[in-house]
Amino acid sequence: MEITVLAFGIAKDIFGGQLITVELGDSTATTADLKVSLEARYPKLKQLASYMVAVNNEYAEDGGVITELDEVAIIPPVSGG
Amino acid sequence: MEITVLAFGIAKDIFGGQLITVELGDSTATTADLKVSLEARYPKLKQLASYMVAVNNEYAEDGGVITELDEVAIIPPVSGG
Amino acid sequence: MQSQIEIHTEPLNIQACIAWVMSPESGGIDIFIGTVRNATKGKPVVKLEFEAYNQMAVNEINKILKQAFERWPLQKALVHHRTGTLHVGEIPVIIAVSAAHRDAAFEACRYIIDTLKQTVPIWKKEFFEDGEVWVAAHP
Amino acid sequence: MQSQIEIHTEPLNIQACIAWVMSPESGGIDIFIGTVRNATKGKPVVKLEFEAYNQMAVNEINKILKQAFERWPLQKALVHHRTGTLHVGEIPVIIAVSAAHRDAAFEACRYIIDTLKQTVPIWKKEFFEDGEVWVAAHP
Repeated sequence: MEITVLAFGIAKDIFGGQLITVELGDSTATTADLKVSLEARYPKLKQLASYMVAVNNEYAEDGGVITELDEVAIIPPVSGG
Repeated sequence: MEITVLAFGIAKDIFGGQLITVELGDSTATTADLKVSLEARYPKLKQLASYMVAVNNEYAEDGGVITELDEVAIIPPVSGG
Repeated sequence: MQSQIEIHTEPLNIQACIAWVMSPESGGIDIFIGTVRNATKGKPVVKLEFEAYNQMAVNEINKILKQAFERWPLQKALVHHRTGTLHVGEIPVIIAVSAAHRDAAFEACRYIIDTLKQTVPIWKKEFFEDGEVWVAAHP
Repeated sequence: MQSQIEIHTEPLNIQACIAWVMSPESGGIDIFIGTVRNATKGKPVVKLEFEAYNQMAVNEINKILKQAFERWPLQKALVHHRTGTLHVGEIPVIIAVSAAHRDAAFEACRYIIDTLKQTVPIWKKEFFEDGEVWVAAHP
């Protein structure tokens, strides 16, 4: 399945855009699978202090399942305020 | 000597005015002497939670000397803000 | 020490207070605004009257600000206090503190209002429907 | 829970924020105003750019306000955050909290800004004369 991933902050710079698509092998991928795939394609992601995956506007656990219908975003360390 | 005493808050109500004069026997009276004199004349003063004497816009110790030239004020418990 | 202390009989100007403490060296401003509450311990309040020993009040506030500048790295600090009759919703006091970092601004602002209520010669009389009382006068 | 959360591309309105949190049940309001500082660790700052994941940011701020209302007896709480380009002296964030008693207002206001900086998906890029950096991205 193909997942569309939103990127913000430095993740947007690393991906070279606000939106990228990631091909994940089967229909039961997790956020951990997504991270492995992204880090292989964008090694700079691993150099961040940390980053989170958000699914449908909520921070997701590493084991959380992703479907093609979910809004998936990469959340690098925040710095608002 | 005669001391003019400024009163604020509930002390003003107890004295019946913003300014009263107090006759203290000699020229080396202290704030403690003033308190004794005022409490004799206005027994309600003793019912306050506490009160302070200010001399020339500073809180005064009980042993502090007062002269006729000083600006003396009675400071009941404050409640600003 | 950049500070401003004023005691007014007219309504306080929030916007002017905030504008005064802002500075390019500051990353944050903490502001405390006191407002007249409609009740004290469940009893409806009609109005308040504030009285100040003006010159001494300014002196004592100045001491508090000096202590705050000694304890925290502040940019600017301001205290405006109102006297006279105030109704529900009106503003007796504004305290504003700017600093490079927000921790200092928060801590200093709270220190200033807490200490002001303990040491500054300003008095408040609460008017209820059935009487009036000088706050804090009796145990 | 009476709360207001807004994310704006236009300058924030301090006066409107304060007016919104005032209430006759409140004895005090604490307000935190973030301002763009002219330097970071001694290095002159030219401008900042703020970017937000808007919908999620509002959700996360709402969670923080819920926690604050659970922990403290508050009347109203407001968070306005700005995005886009901000120059020195401009205001990225306003947090305002009203409560019957000032302790609750101070503590909740500080909790809200501290937690916002940890959990809310908003990012800040600092522009110096010789380069730019996403804040907090690297160790």
